[in-house]
Amino acid sequence: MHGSTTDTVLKISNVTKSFGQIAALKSMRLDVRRGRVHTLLGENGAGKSTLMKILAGVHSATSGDITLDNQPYRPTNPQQAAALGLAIVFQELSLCNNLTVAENILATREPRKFGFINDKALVARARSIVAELGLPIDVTEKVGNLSIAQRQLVEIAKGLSHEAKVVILDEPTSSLSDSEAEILFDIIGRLKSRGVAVIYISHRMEEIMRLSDDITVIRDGEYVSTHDRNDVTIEALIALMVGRRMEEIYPPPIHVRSTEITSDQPPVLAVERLTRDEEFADISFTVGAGEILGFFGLVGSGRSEVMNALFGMKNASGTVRLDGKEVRFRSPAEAIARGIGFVTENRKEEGLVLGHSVEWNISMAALPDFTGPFGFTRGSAERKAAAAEVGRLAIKTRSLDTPAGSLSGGNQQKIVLAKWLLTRPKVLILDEPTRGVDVGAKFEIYKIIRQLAAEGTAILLISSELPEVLGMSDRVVVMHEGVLGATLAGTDLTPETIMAHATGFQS
Amino acid sequence: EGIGASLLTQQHPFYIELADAMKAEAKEKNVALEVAIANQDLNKQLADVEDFIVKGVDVIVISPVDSQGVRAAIEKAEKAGIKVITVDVPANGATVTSHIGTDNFTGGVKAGELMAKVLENKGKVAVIDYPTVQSVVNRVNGFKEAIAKHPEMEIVAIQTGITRAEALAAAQNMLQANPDITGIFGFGDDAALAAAVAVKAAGLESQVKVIGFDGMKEARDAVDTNPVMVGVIQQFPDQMGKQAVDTAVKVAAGEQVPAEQPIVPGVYTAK
Amino acid sequence: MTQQTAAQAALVRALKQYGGIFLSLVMLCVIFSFLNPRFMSVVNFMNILQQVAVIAIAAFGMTWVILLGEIDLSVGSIIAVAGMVGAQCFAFGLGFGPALAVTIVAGALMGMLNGVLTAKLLLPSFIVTVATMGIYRGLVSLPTNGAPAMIDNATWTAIGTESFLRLPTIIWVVAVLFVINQIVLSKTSFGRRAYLTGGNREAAVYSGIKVDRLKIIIFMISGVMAAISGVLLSSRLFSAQTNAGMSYELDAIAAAVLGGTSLAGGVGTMVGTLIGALIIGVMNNGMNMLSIPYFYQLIVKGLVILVAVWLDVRAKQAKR
Amino acid sequence: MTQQTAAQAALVRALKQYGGIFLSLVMLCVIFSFLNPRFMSVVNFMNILQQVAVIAIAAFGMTWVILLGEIDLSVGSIIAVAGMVGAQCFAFGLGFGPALAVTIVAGALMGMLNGVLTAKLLLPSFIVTVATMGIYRGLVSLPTNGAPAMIDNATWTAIGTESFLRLPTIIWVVAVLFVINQIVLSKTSFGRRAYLTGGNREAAVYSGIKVDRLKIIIFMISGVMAAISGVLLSSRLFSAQTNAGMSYELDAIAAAVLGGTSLAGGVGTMVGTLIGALIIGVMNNGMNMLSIPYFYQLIVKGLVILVAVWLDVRAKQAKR
Ligand SMILES: Nc1ncnc2c1ncn2[C@@H]1O[C@H](COP(=O)(O)OP(=O)(O)OP(=O)(O)O)[C@@H](O)[C@H]1O
Ligand SMILES: Nc1ncnc2c1ncn2[C@@H]1O[C@H](COP(=O)(O)OP(=O)(O)OP(=O)(O)O)[C@@H](O)[C@H]1O
Ligand SMILES: [Mg+2]
Ligand SMILES: [Mg+2]
Repeated sequence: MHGSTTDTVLKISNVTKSFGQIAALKSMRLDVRRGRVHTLLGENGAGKSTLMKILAGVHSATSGDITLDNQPYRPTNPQQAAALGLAIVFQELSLCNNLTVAENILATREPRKFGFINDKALVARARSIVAELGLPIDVTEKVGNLSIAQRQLVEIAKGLSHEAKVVILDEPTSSLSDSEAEILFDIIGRLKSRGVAVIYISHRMEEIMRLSDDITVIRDGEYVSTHDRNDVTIEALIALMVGRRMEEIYPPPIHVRSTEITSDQPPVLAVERLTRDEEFADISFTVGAGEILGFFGLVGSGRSEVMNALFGMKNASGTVRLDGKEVRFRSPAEAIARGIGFVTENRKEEGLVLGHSVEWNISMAALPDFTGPFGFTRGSAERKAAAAEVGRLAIKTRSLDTPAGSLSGGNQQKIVLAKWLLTRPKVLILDEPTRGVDVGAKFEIYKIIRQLAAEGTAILLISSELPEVLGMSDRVVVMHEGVLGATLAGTDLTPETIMAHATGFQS
Repeated sequence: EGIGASLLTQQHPFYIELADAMKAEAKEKNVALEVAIANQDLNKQLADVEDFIVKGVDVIVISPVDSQGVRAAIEKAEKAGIKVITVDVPANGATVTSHIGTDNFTGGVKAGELMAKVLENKGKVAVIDYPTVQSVVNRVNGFKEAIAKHPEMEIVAIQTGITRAEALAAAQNMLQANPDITGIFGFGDDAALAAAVAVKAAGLESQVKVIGFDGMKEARDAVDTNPVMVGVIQQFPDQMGKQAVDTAVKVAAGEQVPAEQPIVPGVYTAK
Repeated sequence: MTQQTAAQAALVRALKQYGGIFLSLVMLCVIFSFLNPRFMSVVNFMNILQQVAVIAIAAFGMTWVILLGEIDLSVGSIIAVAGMVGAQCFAFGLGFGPALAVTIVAGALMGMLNGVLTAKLLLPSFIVTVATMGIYRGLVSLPTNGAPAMIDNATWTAIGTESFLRLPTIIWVVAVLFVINQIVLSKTSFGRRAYLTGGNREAAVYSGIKVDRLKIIIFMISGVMAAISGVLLSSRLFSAQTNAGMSYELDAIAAAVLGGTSLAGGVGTMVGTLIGALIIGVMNNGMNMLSIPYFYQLIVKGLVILVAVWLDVRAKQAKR
Repeated sequence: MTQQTAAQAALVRALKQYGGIFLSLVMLCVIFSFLNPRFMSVVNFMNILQQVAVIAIAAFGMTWVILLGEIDLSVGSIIAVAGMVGAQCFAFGLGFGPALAVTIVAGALMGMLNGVLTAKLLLPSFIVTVATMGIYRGLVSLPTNGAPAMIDNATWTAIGTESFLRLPTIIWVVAVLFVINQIVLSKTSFGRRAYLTGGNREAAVYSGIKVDRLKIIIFMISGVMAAISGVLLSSRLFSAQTNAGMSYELDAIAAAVLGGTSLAGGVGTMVGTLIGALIIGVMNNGMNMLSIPYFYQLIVKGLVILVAVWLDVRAKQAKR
């Protein structure tokens, strides 16, 4: 170990936590020091969020000791944790859609006059919090009307809205694009300089190396090791985390059928002047068999809306051609029947039925394929197919009958992917497919995407991570405020040109 | 402006016959008659009467949901200067201009006497009742009093069976629990008809006799054709309805009417 | 912003929020006064308000419960128990004050039982309150073996029959309870917590709200409101009926939902609920005034509920 | 795996899944046979099965609806309408077959109305079916102006009174409907879609499930089951009563929830519902056999529901 113990503010030793028979944490320890950013690194399901929820008073540890400023620390509810000097930005969105941003940020701490809530002061206080953090949000808007990224910002404002000795950020950037992430990094810098200890959780290696002072690696609920940022490399950390060495972050393109993909072949999907009022306008692009077409844009640039329209969830004007024939889908069922797959961006809301089994979730979109005469399901075929997908994507689950909701985030994401792979789509839309996924699993997902492309699937890859878009795409469509900025390919594919189009400085 | 009538329910043949008789008589006498149905809810009855008052009817005829609770409605009407006549169920704690109704207690006694007669003064009897309705309580009390006069007779079970389906289940279960029952008294036609079905289903037609109360057509037909149904106490809603309207017309014209107009029930047995 | 424009803005907002439902109410009134001139009279409106009081007050309590995403089907039975408890208190020789207190405590206890079973044993409130609906309905019949009980306390019965400052006392009670519920819901931290918890239970827990306690208190509010309804009902009827309030829970739920309270939780206001209750009251009264036969009334009432909720849902969709 | 161990494994799984509720049923039976030796007899079990048939069949339909996260409160009224439609068909001179067909189509149509209003107009099913509960209850009274209607078709009444292969016909009907519902729910992709949609509607839409159509069909299933219940009830009573089936929807819901169907949707089985219905039937029958007064029966019934649901919730928590 290194550093003096005197500036340790939070000390965790030998903490264990079980949910029924599942041991989420076994012998966890952590020393968090004042004025430093301490990153917690581990695969999906390693137990990071569980540890943080214990600190926040949401869960209580099964055994072990925690001290805060050398005092025993065992909060029984979040309010107590906050009072003791802990602030947390939760990984899973913990906001109320039916209330405004201000009401959410100051929930249970509303300013009062004669015992009654003072709404003017409430808005003013929330405005000042948001302004101080430098976040671009209107506090009188209802949270339900915000995009996921904006909600993430509200979450940050809510977590950081009161004085704290220790601030926990559990994957705060997983749905932010770079420019919003920069705002957050600024905030973290200011917290550090005020002597606040920050516990940071992320799966984005670049930002971890940039922000952290200390890095603790955990694996399967167990402590592995702690390092000073200056003493380690990304490669070494990844090796510690996944238990093996990884040479590359992006797998190379597989050119199995490269001879067949030529520019004079008709594209699989051709979209022309797709328009929907107040959301996007005049979107045109094409994608060929075996091509990966990246979609980049800042948060709220309308990429998800375009994909929803393509998939038959929403009406839009314009023409869509599939294999040269004009199509107009009135429902996802029609889109799926014609060979379109859609890995949606919010796996909890649109992707999974959390209470049902892994098997049922995987077979969900391909159900017609597993339906025999008289509508009976073909159980054994279904089970075999689901088992094959679990094996292929290395989904960590105890059995096929485990409820999807009890898997870790990354593994849940893989289930959503598996669900669409089973439909054998001609065109697969991937909306932020690696959101919240650890590096090891990301690599697996990238490999699968490459494999699919090699087999001739046309792929639309939406991502807010610039390296991901650059690393994976053949061409990139850049969107800005609902319109198409540019379609870039070859030597034009540089971070600078993409960002320039995305921010609208060049059009 | 005519007569307003607030009736207990519209889902029972007795009240349907009552309402029909009232309407027929009103047509005969050429007076306006409006009927509101309380659906066994006293609060709705009160609201119905309040609405009659706003409409400004001359006389209100009530068949009370409850003898005591109807007082509020009667007092409201009288405050507004409208005379009230009750039919079927009397009112307690408030005086009305006239009451026209069956003597339920006497009817119950008659049912008990008939039961004793067909069972030759001995045996075990069951009762299907509806304890929240005062007129039914009176019937059952009359029945009990008559049975008590016979030392070799005993009431072994009393169960509630408000609807026909409930009465059927109650009768089945009582027969199952007490297979030596020889007689069943149903507080109304529905209860008795359901009991007769239960007796048949249990294969006890030769052992168990059923007596009902109300005496609507369906029950009288059953008495004529089904040997299990030995008799039914017959009320006369047609007379009641006619008399109620006649009385209301007289009251509206300022004539004197008797405060009590009892209608004695009959005993209907197979022809 | 001048004061006038602020008021105008508030009006516009209110119209937007309650537009659909308010429209339904106005339309009903217009239709009825067209069909029967006696409908539009002060006396009749007093009638309507008094007739709707019992439902409206129960619906205030129900609004809290639905706001949390729960439901309370035992309300009708609590109404009956409250009347019976009052009657028994007087039979026992208690005075008006103590009897009222005992009745309200009884309502709170019945609500508490619902709340504890829901919050602590994690049983769904629908099934808990279906069960307690039966239990409370059974309890009400025990003292008198099913017979109604007379209430011979002049103060108690005066609530339902007398006036105060030329307005029937019942209307005062409704007004006061409406104002209290409205203020607590919209202006206090307690009300805000109810919205938060109903909107996202998990988020509420993460925000440090003691959700269990909140739930229990809210079921107690519903119990107390139902008990007050029971007091009014029994005072109007001079007696406690064992079948009093039967199926009033459905009317209370209908009033709340008509008023825009979402059964999914997190959305609703007392103003909306009051309008919803008035729609039900106006409908019942208006159809009586037109001498529409009972069965047709059932049908029309169902249709009006459907149309009103549909107008409201449509208005809300259009707003977005 | 040999066949025997497979059967054993199935038994263990079933015990785990239905342990809590099955235990409640067995306990009730033991207690009642202890208190009244006549309870434990073949004749009495036939009685119970016949008495519970109407509730059980309606509860099968209700299970589908609740599985989707919806509710159908109009079931009791549909039961009444079905009987009346049958009676009117015979009054019209139709034979048994056509009358039965018309009745079942009527049930399907009433269910379809519920489904369309819920799925297409996006109204909450609770309020839709509260409204149609009133509407259908009003409709049932129109032909006879509230009076019961005699049914004078020998085949129709035979269903409720005759036996087939030494078992009462009613029991056959329940058994056949149970098997059909159970198979469709657990073995077909229609059933799977219901589970998935109930678990997460949004995810179901994105996965290509036509949720609206599914919802309408499921409300139609509920309507048809209720109509068959109505046929049985009217055949047992030789007549169509206008107040038939009143509040049976609550018993049907209680049966489904007792049987482990979650009101939140996505969870439930027909086996559970059947056990739930049997608990209700055994309870009613046993208490009648013991001559427990009506009001106490209400109380005991409520308590048993609470205890059974609690045992079930506890058993499921322990399993995790
Ligand atoms: N409430 C719960 N009930 C049961 N198991 C749980 C619960 N919460 C978490 N787990 C389990 O505990 C383990 C650790 O989960 P945790 O959410 O802490 O992982 P994580 O490291 O945050 O992963 P990710 O990077 O995907 O967010 C997982 O196996 C998860 O399935
Ligand atoms: N549920 C919603 N309700 C209302 N507006 C929404 C909703 N979801 C998104 N929007 C709005 O639609 C616009 C486009 O959002 P969209 O999600 O398509 O953007 P995006 O480019 O995919 O960005 P990201 O998904 O990273 O937030 C944004 O202005 C956003 O605020
Ligand atoms: Mg996590
Ligand atoms: Mg998006």
